Amino acid sequence: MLRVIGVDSLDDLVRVPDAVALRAPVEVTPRLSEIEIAERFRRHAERTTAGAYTSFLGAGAYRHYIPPVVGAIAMRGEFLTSYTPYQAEVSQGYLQAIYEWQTYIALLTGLDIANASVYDGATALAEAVIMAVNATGRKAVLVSSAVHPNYRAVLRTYAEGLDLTVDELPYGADGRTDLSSLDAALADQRYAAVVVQSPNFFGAIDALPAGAAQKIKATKTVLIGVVAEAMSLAALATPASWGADICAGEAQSFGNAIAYGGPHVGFIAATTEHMRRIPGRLVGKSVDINGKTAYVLTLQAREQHIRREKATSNICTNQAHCALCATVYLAAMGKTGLRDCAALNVARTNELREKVTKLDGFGARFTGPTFNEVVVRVPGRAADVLEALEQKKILGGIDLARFYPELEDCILMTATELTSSADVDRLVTALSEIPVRAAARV
Amino acid sequence: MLRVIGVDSLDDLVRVPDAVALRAPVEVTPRLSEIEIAERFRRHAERTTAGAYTSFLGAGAYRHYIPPVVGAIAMRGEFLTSYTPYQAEVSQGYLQAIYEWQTYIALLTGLDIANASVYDGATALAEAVIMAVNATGRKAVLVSSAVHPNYRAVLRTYAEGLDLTVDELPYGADGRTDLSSLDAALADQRYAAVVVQSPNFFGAIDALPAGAAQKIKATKTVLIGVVAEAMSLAALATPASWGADICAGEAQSFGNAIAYGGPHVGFIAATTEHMRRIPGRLVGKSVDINGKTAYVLTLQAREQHIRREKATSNICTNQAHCALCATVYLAAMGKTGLRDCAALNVARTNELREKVTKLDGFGARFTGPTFNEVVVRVPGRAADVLEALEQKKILGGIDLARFYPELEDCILMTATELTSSADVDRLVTALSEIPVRAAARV
Amino acid sequence: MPLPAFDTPLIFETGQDGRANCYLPAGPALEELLPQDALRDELPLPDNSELDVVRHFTRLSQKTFGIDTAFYPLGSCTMKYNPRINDAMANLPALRDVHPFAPDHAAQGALAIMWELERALSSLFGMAAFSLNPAAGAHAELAALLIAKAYFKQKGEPQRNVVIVPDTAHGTNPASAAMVGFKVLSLKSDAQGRVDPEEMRKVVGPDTAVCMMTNPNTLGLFEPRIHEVSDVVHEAGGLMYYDGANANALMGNTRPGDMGFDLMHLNLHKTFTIPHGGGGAGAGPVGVAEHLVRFLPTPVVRAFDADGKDVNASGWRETADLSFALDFERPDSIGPMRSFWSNFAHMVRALAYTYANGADGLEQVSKLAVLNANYIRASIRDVIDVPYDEINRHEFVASAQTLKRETGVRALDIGKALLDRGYHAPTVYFPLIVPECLMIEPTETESKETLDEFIAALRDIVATAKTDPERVLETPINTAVGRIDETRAARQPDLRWRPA
Amino acid sequence: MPLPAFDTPLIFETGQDGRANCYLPAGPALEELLPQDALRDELPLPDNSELDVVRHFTRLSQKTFGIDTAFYPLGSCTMKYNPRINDAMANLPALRDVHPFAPDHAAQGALAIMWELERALSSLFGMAAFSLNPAAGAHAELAALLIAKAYFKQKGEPQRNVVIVPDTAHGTNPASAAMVGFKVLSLKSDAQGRVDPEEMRKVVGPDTAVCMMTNPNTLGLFEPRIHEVSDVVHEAGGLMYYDGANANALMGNTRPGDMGFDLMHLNLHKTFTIPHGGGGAGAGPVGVAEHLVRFLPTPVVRAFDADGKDVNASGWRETADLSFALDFERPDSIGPMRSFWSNFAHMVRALAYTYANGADGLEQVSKLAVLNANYIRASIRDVIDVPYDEINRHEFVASAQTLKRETGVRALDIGKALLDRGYHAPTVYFPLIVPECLMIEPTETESKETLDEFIAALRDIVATAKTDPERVLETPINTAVGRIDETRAARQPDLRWRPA
Ligand SMILES: Cc1ncc(COP(=O)(O)O)c(C=O)c1O
Ligand SMILES: Cc1ncc(COP(=O)(O)O)c(C=O)c1O
Repeated sequence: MLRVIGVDSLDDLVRVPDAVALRAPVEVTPRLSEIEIAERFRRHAERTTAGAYTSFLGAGAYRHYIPPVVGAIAMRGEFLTSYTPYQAEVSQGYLQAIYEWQTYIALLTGLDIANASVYDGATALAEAVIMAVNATGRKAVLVSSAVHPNYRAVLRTYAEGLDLTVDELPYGADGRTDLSSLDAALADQRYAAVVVQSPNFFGAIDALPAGAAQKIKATKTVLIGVVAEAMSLAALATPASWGADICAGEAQSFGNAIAYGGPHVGFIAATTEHMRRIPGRLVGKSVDINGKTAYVLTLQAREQHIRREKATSNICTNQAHCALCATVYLAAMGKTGLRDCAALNVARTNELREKVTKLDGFGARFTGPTFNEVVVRVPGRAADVLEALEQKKILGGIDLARFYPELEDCILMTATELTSSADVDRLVTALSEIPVRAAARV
Repeated sequence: MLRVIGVDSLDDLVRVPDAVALRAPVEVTPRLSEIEIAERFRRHAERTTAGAYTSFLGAGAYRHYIPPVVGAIAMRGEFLTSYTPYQAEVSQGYLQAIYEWQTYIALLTGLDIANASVYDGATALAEAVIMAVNATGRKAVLVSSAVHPNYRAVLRTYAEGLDLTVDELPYGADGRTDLSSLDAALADQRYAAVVVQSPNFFGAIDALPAGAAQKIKATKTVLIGVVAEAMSLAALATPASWGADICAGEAQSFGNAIAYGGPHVGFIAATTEHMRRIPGRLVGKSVDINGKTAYVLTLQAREQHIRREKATSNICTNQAHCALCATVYLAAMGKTGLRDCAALNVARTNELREKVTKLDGFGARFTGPTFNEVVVRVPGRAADVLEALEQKKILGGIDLARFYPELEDCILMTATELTSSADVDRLVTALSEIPVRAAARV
Repeated sequence: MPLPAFDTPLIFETGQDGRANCYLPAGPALEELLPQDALRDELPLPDNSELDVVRHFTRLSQKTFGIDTAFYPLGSCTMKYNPRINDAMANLPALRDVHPFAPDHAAQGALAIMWELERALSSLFGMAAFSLNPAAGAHAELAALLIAKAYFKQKGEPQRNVVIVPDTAHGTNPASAAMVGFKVLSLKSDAQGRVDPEEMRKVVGPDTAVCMMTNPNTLGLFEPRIHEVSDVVHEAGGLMYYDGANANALMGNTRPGDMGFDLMHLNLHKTFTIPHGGGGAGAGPVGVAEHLVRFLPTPVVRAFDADGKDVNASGWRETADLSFALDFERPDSIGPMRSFWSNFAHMVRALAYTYANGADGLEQVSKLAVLNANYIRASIRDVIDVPYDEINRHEFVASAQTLKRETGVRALDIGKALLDRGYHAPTVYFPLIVPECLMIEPTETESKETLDEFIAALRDIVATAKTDPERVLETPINTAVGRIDETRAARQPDLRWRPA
Repeated sequence: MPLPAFDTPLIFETGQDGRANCYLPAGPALEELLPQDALRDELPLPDNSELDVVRHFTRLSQKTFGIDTAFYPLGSCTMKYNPRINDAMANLPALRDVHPFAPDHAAQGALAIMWELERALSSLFGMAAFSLNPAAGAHAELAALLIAKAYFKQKGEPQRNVVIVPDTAHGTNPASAAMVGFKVLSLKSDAQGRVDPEEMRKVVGPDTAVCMMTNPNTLGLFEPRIHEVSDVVHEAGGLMYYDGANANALMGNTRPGDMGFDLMHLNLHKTFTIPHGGGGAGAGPVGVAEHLVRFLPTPVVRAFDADGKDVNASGWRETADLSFALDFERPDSIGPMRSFWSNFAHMVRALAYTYANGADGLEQVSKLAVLNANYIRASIRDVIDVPYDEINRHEFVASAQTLKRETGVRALDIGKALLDRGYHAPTVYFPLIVPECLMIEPTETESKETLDEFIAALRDIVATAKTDPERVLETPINTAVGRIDETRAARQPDLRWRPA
């Protein structure tokens, strides 16, 4: 091969000027065989508690049952090792799967269209806000403080780049967004969008009342609904039904592993009006030269490779394979499986709430129905209670002081269809055994 | 559908005479959802020690590294859910894979041809003996007592059906077959076959010396070589090279899980002379009507579906998918990987032998080189030593008293490329800590 | 994307030195470890990069038809859907990696699985006990006939050496009989495709060892007088053997035990959704009535409750509080049939399937399998011969006899034309008594839409045969290769690649 | 076997009530659990049996081209083999199931993996530190530009708002700049396809924020004067950003840090063998020089030795005796870029790949990638334009300009003709500065045989174009569909199925 190229050695091919030669030797890992690699990761894996502890963690990353059929299909090499389907003639399979994903998201959210995915729920929100900014020309956004704190933090990161102002709406005693200041906030039409999440970070169903949505629309403000727990879409009134123009969400719950936070899969659904402002890939249905149904990437004039600095977003690689896993999951579960699953989530969470709040000193922090999460008020600091639970191999939930200093006696607990009654009972027993002193330290 | 058929109800379709109605209600397991099924098997899995204990078990079922690529390919649905490739036009892929398997086995054993698989090593031996019986018309067989005891037991089961006599050759101090009585045994030409295994059950390399093979051939007796550890074929002189006419073996070591004993995969290789006596499927290469290379099941006149009671065997369903796993494994490992693997097996076993036999009271029961197994003489009863090791989470090997009463102070220990020096050291430490009393009880 | 039709060179024709994959840590060379004369000279195998291996087999898979690809109505083979949960359970590391020589107390979970399955099968099919030992249906037939032989020997009737099989029987039945030295007597079916008890009475006698039957028989027809046949055989001193390949037709409806069978096998891979894997591995539990239990192959799984009480005779029950042992000490046993205890990974799959269905579910499985088969029969009987045009069970046979006479298109050709339209062919030319036979078994896992499309395809092929037979005869053309020269394959056998 | 060309109806067009699969235990109905007005009216989704789901997606997969199918020389995308060990490690339950909100001490193994990878990347690319936070290359560009913005703001130079990109730059570079409110200045490449330091000097100034480049550039050419360019930008007070999409060309050979870059991203999914999955998920670690570390996104993984000493600045080391924590308290940080910490499963894959290679292996990877690309260039330059016909790196661009003029066959058509022969097409029409451009990147995992076959195919297509251009223009015909009406797709957007 070197002869054909006309050089004498491999090194001749990669010679670089002295000025840019390696300044220090590269020090990475040792070179290992597969057996040794497997052994190393086995040791890494031993240093986590996953599987060994009972977990009530949720808050944007949910433990749901994934039927083995999802992996069996999604890990097929053709899907796994393809890339963005630029060459549609040899990518009809993946393109159709994405078209199906777009349809599932549209049907689940009740909105007209959906894109081929964005990175995750938080960036979906940020991109949705950019859509609203582009639609309205306004440079501020009003966000419920019951939107996932991580999503709000990411929005602030993006806002820094875009010079956006991010204001917040407080939450109320029912754990829902407190809308009492909404009228005033909308008055001067400075907000590009109002953002609420349902179920919100506290698990509360926070669909906007019809009146509020009307007011928002009346001021030509975009209403963005956030969904961090996509499973809820199988049960709850759709974001479209309560007025959302755009729905920004996270679909990890549909057949994707938690995997310490990623890859997960964000989605953006919207009314047709926003079609040309949507970020990322869109698959459309068309025909080939023989009139046969064919799928193809479309409306590419929105995208960076065509429009460069004028694109709706810089996104290129998205989360296609996670969306594929979700599509296979949705197909396998079907409407019956999804509704049953959603119902089980509510039922198990109700059971958790009932049993835990019966304990002395424990209570539900907020009134009102929730989906699969509940904020539990504990005697003393949440952090202490959680620590005591860990001694008993239970990850009891999330210390809300981390995000809401005023809720330092509150734990966000999650139950899904994988939470058994036995799990709940273990939690209850463990909580009842926590020495009162430790729990009531403050 | 019922209307088209012309009946009123499903029950009408399956009505049976009262005389054969269910006599008692069917009582099987309860009906469970997938989540519950997974939970049940998780609990079953907790009741084994696999993964938790260090194991030196072998004796016909070997723990070898299986590169993940094997499963990724072999579990593809097209392979997994196809059946015997009767319709060759839509089975070219699987047929080619079997042709490749036949070639791998031929190349590894040094023989001319190989079949598409039989159930396992033991039945391979039984079928090979049937071949020899059919070839010679003789109704007795002479088997080394160092052939795997389970294989000999299965041969006796089959022999009962075929009215065959099974005689045995003893083993010698070097752990190899003692051939001193061979001449006498061959004298009256009553044996259809002589059967030896290499490496034999004691791990010893038991290739027949050239002189013995010549004598066997001189009496028109078939020489059957058994291989229970296919990995050895990558290293040792081939059965063909030491004179075997037929090689009957077990290929679990090539990319198949141990799985509590099955499915594994037997093979039969032979000289061309025995081609029409070989049991089971054979794939041949041919051409299609356009002259294009094509593969097809062939020489079916040997088989039960054509020849019925005159078939060479009753086998129908074989172990195709295990053979496929083996083929993918062999392709991925290549000659380099296989030779390296075989070398590591020998090296780790040598290390084991050296370290263990240095311990006071321990020794190698047999002289002579072994592949990946060694018979260790222990102070006292093997059973007691093994029990003491189990307390320390070590499965130390096989108590030979189970098969050879005279070897009740002997353990058959196995080391493979997955046995680390640390594993060996744990074993040595554990052995050295066994209270002398317990170990020396007898 | 390389179409399935693209050629794929043999793995031996690709690869190159220096393409070894790095799976193993470095170690010493063989030559340093073993004497030279113990070693082989060379190992003439290719080194291929993992990428090339993946591509090679991915392409081969795409040239392979499975249930996952499309409808697979291969009669007698029960090509139903294989739920993926089965594989996931079989691959749990703590089940997948148990060693057969692990002491019983280190393998309790594996034994529990075997025991639960065995108990469930015994109840479902009305047997006293099953052995999970045999590796496939034919292997189980052999085991059963060895049991019969041992039984008669012990009974002092070693002269019983005739196996009676109906002329519809599968080839493994006579072949298995031959392997235990039994003679085969083939019994002609009556005009209704059934075994007539009166005919049976004529052939049984003091040499009768075993009568091997299946019900529904291989024509898919229920044998309504099976109990009379059993009585005849039993009266003559013989044993009744049930070939369980058709068990998908009658679960929860009637049981071999209730029909008078003494011995039976199951093709677990058929009825219990174990992937057929291109022709195996299968699994063939052998079941026996009470008087034959002691002859079962070794080992047998035995269960004990917390008090150490033997609970083997109990029905299925929860196993968390039971303990288990492998029993090898069975003096009357015919001995082991194979290297180890069972095709265990498949026992996991079969038990997972049992869990997924329960008694009601399994009953429903059989009903729907029967429904689907009858629906196809009723939908094609006006265009193709259906020699036994009555309510069938889970499968039925059509015949291309008239069509062949009229058009020259044979059963084989219809099969090939179906391949061309994306379906697998039915089983052709079996059972042997129906000329130009097409044996169609849809299974219960197919939807009505799939059946309707298949029916339309079949009708269209028949219609084409009548108007333009050549177009059928030249199929398949949409497949990786066209019809293959089988004579050449058999006359000039090329069974392996050889280095140049 | 249904050919890839067979139609596959939408999943919404199949299915039927009563086909639900049984994954979940029974439970109460939603209506009993939540107030009616909180619930949706209906859920208009199909219920399909698992068999029908499997068949549907199996067919779709067979109509999808991946690296596993065949050669995929898609320039700039580094479509190399994805070792299966990577996936196996990522799927270890105790890694796959760790919750991002698990307390640090419950996630030490996961943190160790992230830390080891981050240290390895920093050394390999000469950066002080990486953040594994961003989800893809473009996301990392955004993070880096936010870092630059924060840096200049803190430095009191908020007026710096111009990003300079060469005209060969990838579209994400300017698009990312726009997302932080920066203006884009496109710099013309010189006749050798390089960035000329003198030209750079002319455009830098007090408004220069960042210069975004890649080396080798998107023409596959090494920028030999990159250090001079860096000096110019630095002197003007700007920062140098390295687009790591081409990192496969230079591992162990030179480092962005050594070339003077202050910021960079990696497309981990390209260089580090993470399956591209049909367009993601990817992973885009963002690396920075020392003076920018404090701006990195949150959280950052920190490591401590047994004595509690901070060992973050150390090179890669064994982690068994280290402990780890996620650090969110970083006042200068630009904040988080995404919901959680990283695309962690991909970090497992990337670390597995690093283990599999080590420093020497990675150096060899890049050398072989360069060798393969040059081999193709040298083997086709006599039949097709190679605008920059000199030693290239891991990829190069050819051009169909002459061919188009002579025959009417464009780059696009060559791509389609390659599809027809079982190859993926190269990247076409990027970079923008080369007309009728074909950007070819073979990667190091392809064998010489594969390259030779591809070269022969390409040469044959060019030859056909010259003799019979129509035959090229009418390709592809061997694919599931022919060329697609893209105008119709864009003019009458149909982005979803709708219930009838
Ligand atoms: C009726 C019948 N009996 C016996 C067998 C033999 O079973 P196996 O292939 O599992 O050995 C088969 C199937 O192939 C069959 O269809
Ligand atoms: C040169 C170059 N820069 C940036 C990107 C963007 O990376 P990503 O697709 O991971 O967002 C790509 C790839 O797609 C690229 O080729």
